[in-house]
Amino acid sequence: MTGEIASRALSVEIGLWSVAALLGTAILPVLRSRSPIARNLVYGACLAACSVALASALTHLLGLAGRHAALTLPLGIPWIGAHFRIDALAAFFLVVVNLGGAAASLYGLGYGRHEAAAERVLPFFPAFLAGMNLVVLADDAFTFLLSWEFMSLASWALVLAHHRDSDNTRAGYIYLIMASFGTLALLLAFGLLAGTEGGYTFDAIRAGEHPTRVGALVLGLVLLGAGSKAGIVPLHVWLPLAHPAAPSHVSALMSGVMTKVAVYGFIRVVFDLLGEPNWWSGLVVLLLGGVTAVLGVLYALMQHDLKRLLAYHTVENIGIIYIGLGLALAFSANGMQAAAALALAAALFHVLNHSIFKSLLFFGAGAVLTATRERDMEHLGGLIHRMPYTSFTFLVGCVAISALPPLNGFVSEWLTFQAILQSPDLPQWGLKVMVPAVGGLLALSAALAAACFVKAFGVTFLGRPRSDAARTASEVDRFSLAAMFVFAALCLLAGILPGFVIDSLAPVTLSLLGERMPMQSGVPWLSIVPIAESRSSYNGILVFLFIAISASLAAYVIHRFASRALRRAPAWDCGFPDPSPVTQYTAGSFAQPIRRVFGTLVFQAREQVEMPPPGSLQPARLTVKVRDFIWDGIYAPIAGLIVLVSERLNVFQFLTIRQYLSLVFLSLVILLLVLALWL
Amino acid sequence: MVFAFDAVAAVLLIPLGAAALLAMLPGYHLTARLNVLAAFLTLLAALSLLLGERPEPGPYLLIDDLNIVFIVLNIFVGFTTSVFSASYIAHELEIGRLTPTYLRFYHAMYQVLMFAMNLALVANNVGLMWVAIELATLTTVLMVGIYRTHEALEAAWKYFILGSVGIALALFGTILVYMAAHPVIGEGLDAMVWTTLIDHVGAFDPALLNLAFVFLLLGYGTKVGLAPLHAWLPDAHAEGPTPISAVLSGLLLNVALYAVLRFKLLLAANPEALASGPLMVSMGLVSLVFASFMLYRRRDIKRMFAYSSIEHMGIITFAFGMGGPIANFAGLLHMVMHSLTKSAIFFAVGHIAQVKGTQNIADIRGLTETHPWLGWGLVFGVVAISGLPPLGIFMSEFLVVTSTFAREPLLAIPLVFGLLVAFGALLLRLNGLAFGEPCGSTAPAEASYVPMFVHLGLVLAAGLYLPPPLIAWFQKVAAALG
Amino acid sequence: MDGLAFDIAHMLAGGLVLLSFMMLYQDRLYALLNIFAFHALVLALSVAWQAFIQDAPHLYITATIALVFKAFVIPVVLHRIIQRLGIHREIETVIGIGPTMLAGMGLVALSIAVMLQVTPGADPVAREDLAFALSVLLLGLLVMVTRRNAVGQVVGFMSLENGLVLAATGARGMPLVVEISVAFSILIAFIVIGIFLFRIRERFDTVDVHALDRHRGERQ
Amino acid sequence: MIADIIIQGVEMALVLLLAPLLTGFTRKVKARLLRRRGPSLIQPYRDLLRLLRKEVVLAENASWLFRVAPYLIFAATWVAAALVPTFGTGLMFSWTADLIAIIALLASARFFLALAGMDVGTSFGGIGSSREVMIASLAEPAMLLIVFTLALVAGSTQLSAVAAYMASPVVGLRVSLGLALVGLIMVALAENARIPVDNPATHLELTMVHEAMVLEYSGRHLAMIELAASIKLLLYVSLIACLFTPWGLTGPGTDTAMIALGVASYLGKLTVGGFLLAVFETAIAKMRVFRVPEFLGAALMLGLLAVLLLFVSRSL
Repeated sequence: MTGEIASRALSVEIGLWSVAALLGTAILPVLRSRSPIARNLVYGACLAACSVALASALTHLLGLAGRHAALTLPLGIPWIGAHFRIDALAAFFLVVVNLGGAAASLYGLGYGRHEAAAERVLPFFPAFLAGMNLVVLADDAFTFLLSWEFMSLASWALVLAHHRDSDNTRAGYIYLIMASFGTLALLLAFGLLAGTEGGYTFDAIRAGEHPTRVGALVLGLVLLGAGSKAGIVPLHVWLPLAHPAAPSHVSALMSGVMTKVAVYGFIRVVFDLLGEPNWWSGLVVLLLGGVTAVLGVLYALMQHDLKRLLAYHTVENIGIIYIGLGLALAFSANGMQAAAALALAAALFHVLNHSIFKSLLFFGAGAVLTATRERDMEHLGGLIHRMPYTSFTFLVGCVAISALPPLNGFVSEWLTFQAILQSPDLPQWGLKVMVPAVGGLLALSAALAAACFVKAFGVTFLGRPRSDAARTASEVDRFSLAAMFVFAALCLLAGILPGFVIDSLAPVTLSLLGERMPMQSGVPWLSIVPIAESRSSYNGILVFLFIAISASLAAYVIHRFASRALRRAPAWDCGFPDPSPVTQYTAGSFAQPIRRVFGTLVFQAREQVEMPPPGSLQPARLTVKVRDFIWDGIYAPIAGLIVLVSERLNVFQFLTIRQYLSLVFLSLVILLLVLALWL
Repeated sequence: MVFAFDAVAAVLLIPLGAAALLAMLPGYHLTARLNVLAAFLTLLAALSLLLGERPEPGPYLLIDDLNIVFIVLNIFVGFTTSVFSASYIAHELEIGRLTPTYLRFYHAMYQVLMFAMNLALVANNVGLMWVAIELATLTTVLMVGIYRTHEALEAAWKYFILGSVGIALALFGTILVYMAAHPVIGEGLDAMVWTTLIDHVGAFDPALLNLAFVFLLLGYGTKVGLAPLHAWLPDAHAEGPTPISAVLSGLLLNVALYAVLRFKLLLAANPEALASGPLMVSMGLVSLVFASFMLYRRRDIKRMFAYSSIEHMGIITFAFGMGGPIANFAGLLHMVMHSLTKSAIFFAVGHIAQVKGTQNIADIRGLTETHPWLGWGLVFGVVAISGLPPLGIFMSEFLVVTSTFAREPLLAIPLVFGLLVAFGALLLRLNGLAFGEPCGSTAPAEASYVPMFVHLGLVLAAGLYLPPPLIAWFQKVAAALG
Repeated sequence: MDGLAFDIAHMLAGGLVLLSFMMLYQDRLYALLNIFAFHALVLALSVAWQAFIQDAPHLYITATIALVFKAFVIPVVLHRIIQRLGIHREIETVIGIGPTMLAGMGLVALSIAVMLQVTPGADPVAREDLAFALSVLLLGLLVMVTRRNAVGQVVGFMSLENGLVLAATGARGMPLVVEISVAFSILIAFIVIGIFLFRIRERFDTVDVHALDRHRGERQ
Repeated sequence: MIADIIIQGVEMALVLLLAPLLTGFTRKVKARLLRRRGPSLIQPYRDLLRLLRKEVVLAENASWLFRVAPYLIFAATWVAAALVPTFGTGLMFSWTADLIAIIALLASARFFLALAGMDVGTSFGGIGSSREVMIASLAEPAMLLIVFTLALVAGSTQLSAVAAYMASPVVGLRVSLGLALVGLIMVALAENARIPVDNPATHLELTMVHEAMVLEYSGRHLAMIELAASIKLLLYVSLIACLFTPWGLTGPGTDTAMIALGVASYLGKLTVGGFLLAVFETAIAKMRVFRVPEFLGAALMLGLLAVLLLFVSRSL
């Protein structure tokens, strides 16, 4: 028993030690940050620390299932101290965080060479990692929020790494404003949970009773707080600005990992601290998730900036995750713990998957950026010839994120669908009807995502180069490739062997819902069975094998018995091949049909063609106007209001002394009146 | 015992003597060093006061848990500021904004100011406290006007008029307190001795106490800079020498607030008297929201941070108005942190303005490129002042907001709103100041970074770890404040 | 004796209030100064009377201070300044006399209403005096608020201080600390005001506060 | 065990062999309806063989993706088709992938086809791919909603289970099933690039979708894609058949008579399906590309309506 206790506290200590190591690394390069030694040292140290933390978190998740390790340091709020704790949930998210962190560090070893402003990246990168680790480790409100905001702060500094570009400073501004808006919302939520006595430890909060009104309020506040970090529509505006602005490995972390930390915050509060959910909370989260998923992918389709497109896809995937969470809430509110466990497992699985393939895709985008200095897809193309490895891994990422079998993205969405199909057993009519509708939204978003990534990959890597930069690009360094290939392999593994992931998620669902998905490792042929064999099952590895075998079989037979002759020739193109690459389909033209179908509804997309009169030589031009109704509808008015008020109040700077005196006089008279009348 | 009493005397006499000396001595180097030395000696005395046992409260002087916090803070910041002011004033002499005569005057006044503030803090007699605070005010008036530019004179004049009205109101309040006291305690000096008052306040006439508190709140509130009594504050900060801005924001406001707190204690001890909380809460909220909107249109960097001082004084007043152990603790912590951070910011701003030769925000850009230390110091300071972790103000704001929302949700909404609006403004300006394409002179600054980074380091440490004695002490005070 | 003493103190205090009203009524600087001198005189009388009935001799000092400084020195100096600046012809009230008087009435009513809550337990003299002192103070503030001209504001400020002195002396056996501080503050006030008026004339050649506002920072 | 494997193998072979025949049959009927003699039934086989024997003419800047895609497409489609019950529900590997997974398999086939269309970098390929994904982005959700309907009725997404349930008498007639059927047919038309959505017989026409994508293909690659296309058609027909006319499906077990019966009924269904398709295609005209979204939107609405009505009818 004692040994066990030791081992339990040990995992927390390892986590904290790695955090300390990261912080130490952050201080290191402040002085000599331009030298390559500093760079290799920083990224190497990050890689090591993250790997250690990853290992310990994994052992904790697999080995000490369900049990938790706790540790208290005399920091933070004096009479409370800083509490740290690892339970199954925290362990899982530690795995996610440190997996991404390790890969990003590995990538950074190579990518950092091309970094112009190293002194603005190296100090903050480890700090950022440390912050994310701390959020997951924290076990009291103060430590949690402190790490939460510290994470935002470090990433803000990273967003401002290339601060000379005014877009980036704007992005950083909006980002930090939204971040602290979210933090303040969470602050209020914890204030409610902690109560007047100030019981800020999570244990105290768990123990406390939270009436429905408080529950509703807290849910709303957490949706604002964690949602603004995760990028739920309409709080997503900062995300597509900030994520692309940062250096690519940081973008990968922000998109792939930090948003997951936000999801962790949501789960921690709503599932763990808040206690019994009620069904409408599930409905709210479900609807938000559905809307977020579809709007996110539609925004993404309108983008031609590769990194921004990826950032918008993060919004979409966050929506998918929240759909799963909403389902879990709805089910567990009605005591259907098994179904809830399924939904939650699906959401968590998608968390893992998205962190993997989104990081992978950002790595790829970063590689393209280093090779061509281009983010605009309209200036890319044909890179598959120049950068074969990058394009291969990027393709894997595209297939995975488009939820296509046999890769991992499909499995989690498939599980979500299975959870959705449990809806008829729900008693409430609102849920009965709404859940399948949201399922439709989910399907829509998946299909649109596939479309979007056909565009992304097709325009960037296929076809003919649209600029000299793309024509002369060359493959990136080994470290970057290593990071990308590792994640590509993980995409495949998690896709064909999902049973193991699901089983390792079991402790989490057990600790949060008291229920778990059926044991998968017993199922023959390694296939997964969410509820029962008769209902549904899926076997990634067999699908993969079947496709591989039949494809190679067909290829072999044909090459063996039929012809294998091959001749290179100019493209046919219906007999009118045009040498200039501008005749290719561009990203804009590729998205045009979908823009016509959806954009006119959602974005009031307007196209106008200026056709020159016959005989004149200037080109005809097509201009497309897309309005972001969320920005115009919510944020612009608020900003305008603040400006207006501040201008109105500004006269108080320019009064005469006599008028100031009259202010004093008036306040005196008012207070005297208060005394005279009300007392 | 004796030693400790000597310490009290030293805290008062060292600055006084130094002032006399400095008024006579010529020469920059000597006087500047002497100034620092005097401040340092005072600091030593204060520390001995802190560590050594406390003297019995006499009819005039008192050392107790409440004011020891203020005294140590006051003298510490006074010391660091004197270090900063040495290098700052050197530059002012070079560019000839200050003539040697005025320099002498400046240093003397600096010590007089320290003396006045210390006196106000250790006074056990409401009359004496009043005198001291007024002395401090008048001193700062003279120092604000020291540059003798139109703007400086105008600011000083405004400060003077508003300040003297504040003086009058505060005096009236003090008289009222005496009148409330003397039926109970009897005529004479005892009726103004703080410790006696607090013992017998239960029997005082509540109506008189209420009236007195209204006048004292307005009178001393003028010094605290609560809206709408704040008008003198921004211009005084903007037009005076930067060390004085640092002292004003960091210390004088605290001293005035300390006076208000003393009288809040009186009221709290009397069962029939009105609860002083609501008044302070409302004034605090008004100041907070008002100042945070005023931040947006500022063009002068020092004036902007002056408004941020108003905002934070609003938060502190709000916290003390809320009362309760958590909120009071937060209030004290916030006050200390704000003093350290804001003075650090002014140190940075002073050097920045000197390097760039302007206080106009629009003409300063890309500081982190051209002057990394100053630039990142400013970023650090602004991050701290806007209550972001892992710095001290985050902890106090955390405590204020959470405890308020748990008790009075409706009050927390404007509070949070104000915080967010203010943060928006500060960050907007910071973006322009510290980042983007650099502009203006890139000449290296001969600045003394030590005071700034010492302050910021303390703030950072406090955000993560507060030593137990400090906490015990804060909690005692918080409990006393009720 | 007591009754009489009470009545006289009462009368003098009332006289002060009346004079404050008269100050409100004036719109010429000279007239304002004269009234103020008279105001200070009456104040000196009442302080002296208090000294007599409380047989507190040290109050006589205060009375003398009031008499010498406020009734004579300051008015004379201000006369000088006005002459030097040649602003004696200016009409310088902000709002009309009528509204000002109404406001004054309201203030007096207010101060009495506030004071009535004080339990009669506190001795009546102090209580009534306090009511008057408060109204004098408020009226002085009103004068400051309604005067455009720096001199006018100074006068208003000092009548406000008269109210303070009245209150202070009304309080039985208030220690010397207070008188000294009152005198002290008046002194400082006067000196610094003098300095500033001097500088202001030297720089702007007027004491109209509007002149200062043109040099306000941030006005672009 | 062995028998199961044999049956599965037979199934896969059957699908592979029957697919061109179905295409040929449909063409034949269409030609007949147009008063032409039309090509013979086995013409598709001849085409495939000839294509297989021809050499591949590859565009200069075609990448490896372009060459791999046809095999992947073929494989994915074939696997998907092999998992749909044709003559019997007792498929050994039917649990490998349920209905959702089958749709996803087809989706990945389409994904690669669209990518291949963009690989060479010609304008036609781009047109084809962009229109294809636009159509798919509406067809897939519609399909999934239909799947929801069936799954909620049968309480399973496992095709054999659904088919068995539909065969059982408890189902009866349901409005939502009818709607689902109509929706499914519309989706099937779109997915297989049939009139009115697309015209499999056209070239050099700006309204074409599928043919535009495969324009650059030749030889064995083209053969693979053509074969995949006809397998897909067969897949959809047999899907509709086994879901909505599950009569005569052989249950689990290896009774040869039953199997023979199952095969016979399956062939019958195919014939009817092909005939109806031909009639339908000749009866109506192709629509403009930007009418297609409305067409598929209708299918989507049908699917949603089917799901919602399901709850109503359940509650009754």
